[in-house]
Amino acid sequence: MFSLEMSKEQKMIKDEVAKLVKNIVTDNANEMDEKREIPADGIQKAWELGASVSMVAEEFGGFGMEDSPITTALVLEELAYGDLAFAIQATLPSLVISPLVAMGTSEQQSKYLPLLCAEKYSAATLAINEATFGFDAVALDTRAEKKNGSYLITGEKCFVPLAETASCILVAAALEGKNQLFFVGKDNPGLKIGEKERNLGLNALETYKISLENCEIPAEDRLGGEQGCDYAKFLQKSRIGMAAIGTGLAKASYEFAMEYAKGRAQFGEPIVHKQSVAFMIAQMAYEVESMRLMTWNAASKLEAGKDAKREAYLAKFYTGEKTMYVTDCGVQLLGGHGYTREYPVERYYRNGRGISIIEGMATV
Amino acid sequence: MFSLEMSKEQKMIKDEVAKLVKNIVTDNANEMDEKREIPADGIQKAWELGASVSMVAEEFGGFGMEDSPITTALVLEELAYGDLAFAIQATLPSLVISPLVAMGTSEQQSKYLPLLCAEKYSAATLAINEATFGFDAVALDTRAEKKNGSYLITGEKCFVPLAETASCILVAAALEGKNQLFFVGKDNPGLKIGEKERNLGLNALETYKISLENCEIPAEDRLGGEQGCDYAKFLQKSRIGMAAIGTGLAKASYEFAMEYAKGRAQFGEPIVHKQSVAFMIAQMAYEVESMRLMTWNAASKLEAGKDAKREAYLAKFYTGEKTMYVTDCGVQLLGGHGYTREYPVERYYRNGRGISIIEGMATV
Amino acid sequence: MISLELPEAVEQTKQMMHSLATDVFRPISRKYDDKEHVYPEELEVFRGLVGGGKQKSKAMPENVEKGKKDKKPNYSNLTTVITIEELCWGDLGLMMTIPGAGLGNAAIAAVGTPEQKEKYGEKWAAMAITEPEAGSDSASVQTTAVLDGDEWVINGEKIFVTCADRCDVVVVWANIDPSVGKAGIKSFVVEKDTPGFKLEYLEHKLGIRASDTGTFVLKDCRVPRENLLGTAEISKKKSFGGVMQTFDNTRPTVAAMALGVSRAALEFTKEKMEEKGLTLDYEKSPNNLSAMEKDFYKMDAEIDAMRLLIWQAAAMADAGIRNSLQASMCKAKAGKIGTEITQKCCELLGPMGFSQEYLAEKWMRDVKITDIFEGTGQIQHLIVARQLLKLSSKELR
Amino acid sequence: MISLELPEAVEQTKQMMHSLATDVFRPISRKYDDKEHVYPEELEVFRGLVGGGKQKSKAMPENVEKGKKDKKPNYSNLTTVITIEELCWGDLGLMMTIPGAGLGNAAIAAVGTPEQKEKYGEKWAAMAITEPEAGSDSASVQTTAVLDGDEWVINGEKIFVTCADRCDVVVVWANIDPSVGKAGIKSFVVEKDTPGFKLEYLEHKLGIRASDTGTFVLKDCRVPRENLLGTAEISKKKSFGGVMQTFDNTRPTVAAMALGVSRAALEFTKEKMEEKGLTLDYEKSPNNLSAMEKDFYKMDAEIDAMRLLIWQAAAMADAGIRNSLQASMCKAKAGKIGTEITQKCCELLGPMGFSQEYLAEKWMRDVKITDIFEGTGQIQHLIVARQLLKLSSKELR
Repeated sequence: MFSLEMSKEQKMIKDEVAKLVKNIVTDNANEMDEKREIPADGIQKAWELGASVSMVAEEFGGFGMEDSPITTALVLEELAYGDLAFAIQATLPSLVISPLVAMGTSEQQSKYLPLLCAEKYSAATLAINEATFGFDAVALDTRAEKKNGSYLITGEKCFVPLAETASCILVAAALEGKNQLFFVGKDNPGLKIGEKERNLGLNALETYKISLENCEIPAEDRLGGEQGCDYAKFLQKSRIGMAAIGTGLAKASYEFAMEYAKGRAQFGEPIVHKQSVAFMIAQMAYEVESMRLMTWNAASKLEAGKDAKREAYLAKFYTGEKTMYVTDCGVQLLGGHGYTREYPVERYYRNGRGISIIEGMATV
Repeated sequence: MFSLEMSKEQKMIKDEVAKLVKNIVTDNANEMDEKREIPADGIQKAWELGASVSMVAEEFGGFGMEDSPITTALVLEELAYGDLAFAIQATLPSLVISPLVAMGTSEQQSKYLPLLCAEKYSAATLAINEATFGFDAVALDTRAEKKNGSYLITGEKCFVPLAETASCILVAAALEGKNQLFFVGKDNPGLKIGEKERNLGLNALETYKISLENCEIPAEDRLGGEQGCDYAKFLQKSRIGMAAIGTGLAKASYEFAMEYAKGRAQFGEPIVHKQSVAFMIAQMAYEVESMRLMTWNAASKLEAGKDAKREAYLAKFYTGEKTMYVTDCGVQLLGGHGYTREYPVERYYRNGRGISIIEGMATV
Repeated sequence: MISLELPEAVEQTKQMMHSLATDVFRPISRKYDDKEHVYPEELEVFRGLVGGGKQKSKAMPENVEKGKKDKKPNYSNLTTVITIEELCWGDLGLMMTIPGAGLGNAAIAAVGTPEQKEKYGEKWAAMAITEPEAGSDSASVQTTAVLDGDEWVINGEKIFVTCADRCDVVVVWANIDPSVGKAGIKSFVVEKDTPGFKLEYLEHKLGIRASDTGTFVLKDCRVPRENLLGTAEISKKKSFGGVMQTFDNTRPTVAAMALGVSRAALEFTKEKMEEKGLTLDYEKSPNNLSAMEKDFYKMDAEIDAMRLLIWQAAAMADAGIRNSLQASMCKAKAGKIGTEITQKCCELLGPMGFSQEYLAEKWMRDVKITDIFEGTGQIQHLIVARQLLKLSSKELR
Repeated sequence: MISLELPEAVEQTKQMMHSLATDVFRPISRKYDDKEHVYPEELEVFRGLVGGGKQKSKAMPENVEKGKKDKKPNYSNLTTVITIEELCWGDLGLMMTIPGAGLGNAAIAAVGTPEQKEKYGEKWAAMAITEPEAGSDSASVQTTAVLDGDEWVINGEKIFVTCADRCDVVVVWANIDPSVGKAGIKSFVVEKDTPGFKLEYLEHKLGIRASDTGTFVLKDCRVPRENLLGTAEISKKKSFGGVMQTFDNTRPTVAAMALGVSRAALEFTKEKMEEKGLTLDYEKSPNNLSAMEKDFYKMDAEIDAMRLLIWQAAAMADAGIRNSLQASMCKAKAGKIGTEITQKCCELLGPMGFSQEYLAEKWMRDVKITDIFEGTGQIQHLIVARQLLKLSSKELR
């Protein structure tokens, strides 16, 4: 079937998220960014909508709904349209929940899901990025090796959101040349939570460096147990997630800048009467459309039970470049005002660079 | 010294070439392209200006002038401004003369220069391009090996201008991992002149495939003799040459399209009153300026006796991309008319792709 | 529910068109690039088969007008753009000269009376809009038609008429009342042998040389009263809008042309890359790729983006939703990016991208027309912006 | 004779400036990005040393006006843009807040009377042009100055004033006769403690946080009659043009800022590439490079192109040739491309390009201002096009 129209259910979910964003995110995003903090009650409200847990079985505390990558993409876009940091933090547990549901052993699911799917938001996080030049999510420097029935992990990770408060960290490491995911408990003596990072953007999102040195993990904490997990599949989903939040962010910049431009005059004429301004807006518009369609296209593949390797890769690649392009235009359209932190396009510009650089901050 | 102003002599030479171009090239370029032929008398007139031979010593038939890469760049730009095929064919002998003067043994100079620097234009050509995917002028597939005091060359070359009529062919081949140049006589039984090529652009320039199979070359026909030649230096000069002709071509497209646009109205208004048209013209203008300055910058290094490896490389790379960009804009500005062969922008578009693709068609 | 999986039937059409493109178009692609102005007889097999009068009308389903949805999903526009992508993957110039599938046929099918459809449905009908001083400005038609007894007397000059030499009839745009401006523009079916109707000359073009493009001069050319397409009544609101509506539906097809041609170039480049041992596995960070691979992925992504924008415009038309914005969006993007892709492919192919031994250079010439005809990229951006900003054509010129 | 070799003296200045940038700016670059609105005391060493009143005047040599050449080559503009490139390689925000080197100082040096130069030459002078509703439209100054006895009474609001908090005096643009339009625009030296002159607030900015930017409100602010810079006479032809002339000379310096910052980003990226074993030898075909290398060469070439356009504009000013076209060309290109380079470098650096542990992210924030202030990239393209096409600002708006 080919259709670009949302189902009633999708529309309802999207609208609900949009309402939340409008009520508690949009107008507070600047303050969150300046104060480098997201109020817990906002996160809790988003959590209660169930974005991270809807597809988890009811026995584990989820809603038992069908897993729909497209619906999740709609939710992520909407959240990121409000604020990228908020979107990431609100859905952060899904970075653990989603692979756990898809690829965890039943023991792992029974052990972790009830904790993660509680009524109260409880941070769980993913450690995948590494602060090395040429970092590649498929060529990890962090290594795991099997020794005496457990795994020893060694490596440095950066950009681990909420590492300090998260109840557990899913760590990506290469095991015999194959990338795998491991649950690392916060009390593991081989794990060291490093300094809190300061970044170009996403200021409201606390991120940390962590280091693992011969960090010993019991065999049962390798995601998927003995046979491990399908890391490539995990990447597909997280790449689509990144594409979805990139779309939301770009849309926010596009819409704000367009509305601003409409009301702005210069040389005695509305600036939108100038082709250079109008064409920029047209281009931003169809790039946002393109980004969303690329995201949907990849998510649709997954939803149809097909492989989405190509589509997910291209969606992240494309949205990564275009988010930067669109958010740059957003600042440009506001001119000097766009350069100040009084207007959100400034924040969008900083956050805009993140989509291509960072891996695994959202998943469908 | 830093100056962007031509000396009186440079100005005079440039003006003289411009006059020739205006008189015999500009208005005939379309016909030459359609008929796939450049009239010999036009080439002869250009030859008599001495672009290829001015720096050759008088004893060998040259003008004995100082070798000035910048002056040569000025001449090449001006010729290519008229027509790219004409520019290449008119200065083709310099692809042999220039390395011969710079790096040939005195025997080689005595043997070849008088023939090449005669009063009548006599084609000599260079075989450097290869019709393989991933062709690279520094990683040649054509090989030379030393055997019994001579060299055996084997390989296929494409885009060899005037191979059929040229008195001699300078062939680039890798000898023990080092690129070298060899004089190959037209009567060499190991040389086979292949079919005449048909290309995207440069239709007026006859080009050929040639193949060499264990083509035996006497030791004395290796450029520079036993110790060979500095192929990297040769590339520097030819890359600057390519950049210079790219500049001329782009300038032709820019100027024609701008003049056309000035006289064109649509929706009851001159199209140049539209920002989209005007901005395109502005961008074409500063890219042509940039290309010329990059060319001069590299040529200036050579003229000061310095190494120009970086500058020559970047000049060709840059002009290659921007020539395509500018000539594409040229067609776009003329719209449907630009798509017909009635206007020169059509030819510029086809020729425009050549600068980045082809190596060694001009030299300073 | 959102799903981008193609329905089985559409998928089958796609494959069939791809086979046609491979088996019929590709083998003669170079031949008719060389033989400009020679009619490709091999295309006779297509007469009445693809895009003929009746089928072409699917591209403009009536429910677009009605504004209400049928229960059963309608994929006719989607099928059309997919058909065009595949055929243009074969050859754009040849696709444009499929006998009986001219733009004029589409116009007759869209607004002709039953009698007109009956009479001209099987004829090859070209469309003559553009005039020497107008370019993309289709509203400034200077050609006039004056009713004299039972005949319209048409005077004017028309340039850039596709299939000018090969067609049987030409749908000519002319103004029946210049005093009311563009509201007076109507279209007329003019048969080729009508006195006063002369094919002045054929263009020599950069690309799509298999398709003949010509200039017509109409000098006191008389056509029967009933040859006016649609109604002679002048309505300021509808008339010109109705004429322009045709373009809302043709813009995605032009975008699909750009898509088909540029995809051909990219696939050829990919073949060559793979022959050289570069495997494209959609895995490594773009920072860790070779330059060729990264360039490839960039273009591959753009190809997908173009296609999805086109499909979106088509799906909206199929669903009876007005798609003028999306139609211009996809053409704005595809015309420009499609052209850039073919240029980049030639660059990556090196000397193979400059030689006529391969088709890459031809694709670079062919595709350029898609950023020009049926409204240049600049015009498309204007249309998009006007709609987004709710500005009139006077406010945003 | 054409030669692009830098004269020895210029080369020495360049090296000295590079050392200053390395030794003084870089070590405190992050510090004052964090401490927005805190004055970088470390810069006191520069007071009177670089770009001060007298030196800055070199940027606008009098021979530009005279239109005839000196015998001895003059490299003052060239030296200025090179100085700025090097210092901005160090830190753009810090460069902009070198004490005593404000835009106002340049204005006083350019058009001040000897008495004014004497009185204000040693003071740190900011420049207040932009108004809330004007943006790049410097001609639409709403602030008024009315002569009342021996004092000008100024009323208005000025935004985006650089060094607003730190400066001693501000050169304020105001109109003395709005009925004649922009010909009435004059500039006035306003001392910081003048009653009715209030620094309303300081901006929080994306980048260049070391430089303070503020809004001033002038409410019945009275300044002595002699504080008007230049002549109070209104000449339709000259006055505003004279004011705008200042921009012909500042545009290449803004372009040089973009160049310095983006070069810093590119050099840092190069270091990291080389640490990873990627050698840049300017040899292989761009088709045979890694994606990083190709991206690098592209940027490297663009950096050269930017620099050469800037040098061209400067050299023309040095030679007494009007360079308004070239000044806008180099800014149009440098503002846009410089910004794109820093963005691309962050992308290539991966997580290192997102972290504040390194300066790359800061450069991406800093450089963006160069495509905005002193006329956005869009304005620059307009200026270039108007000159090329010989169109008035009414014809090409």
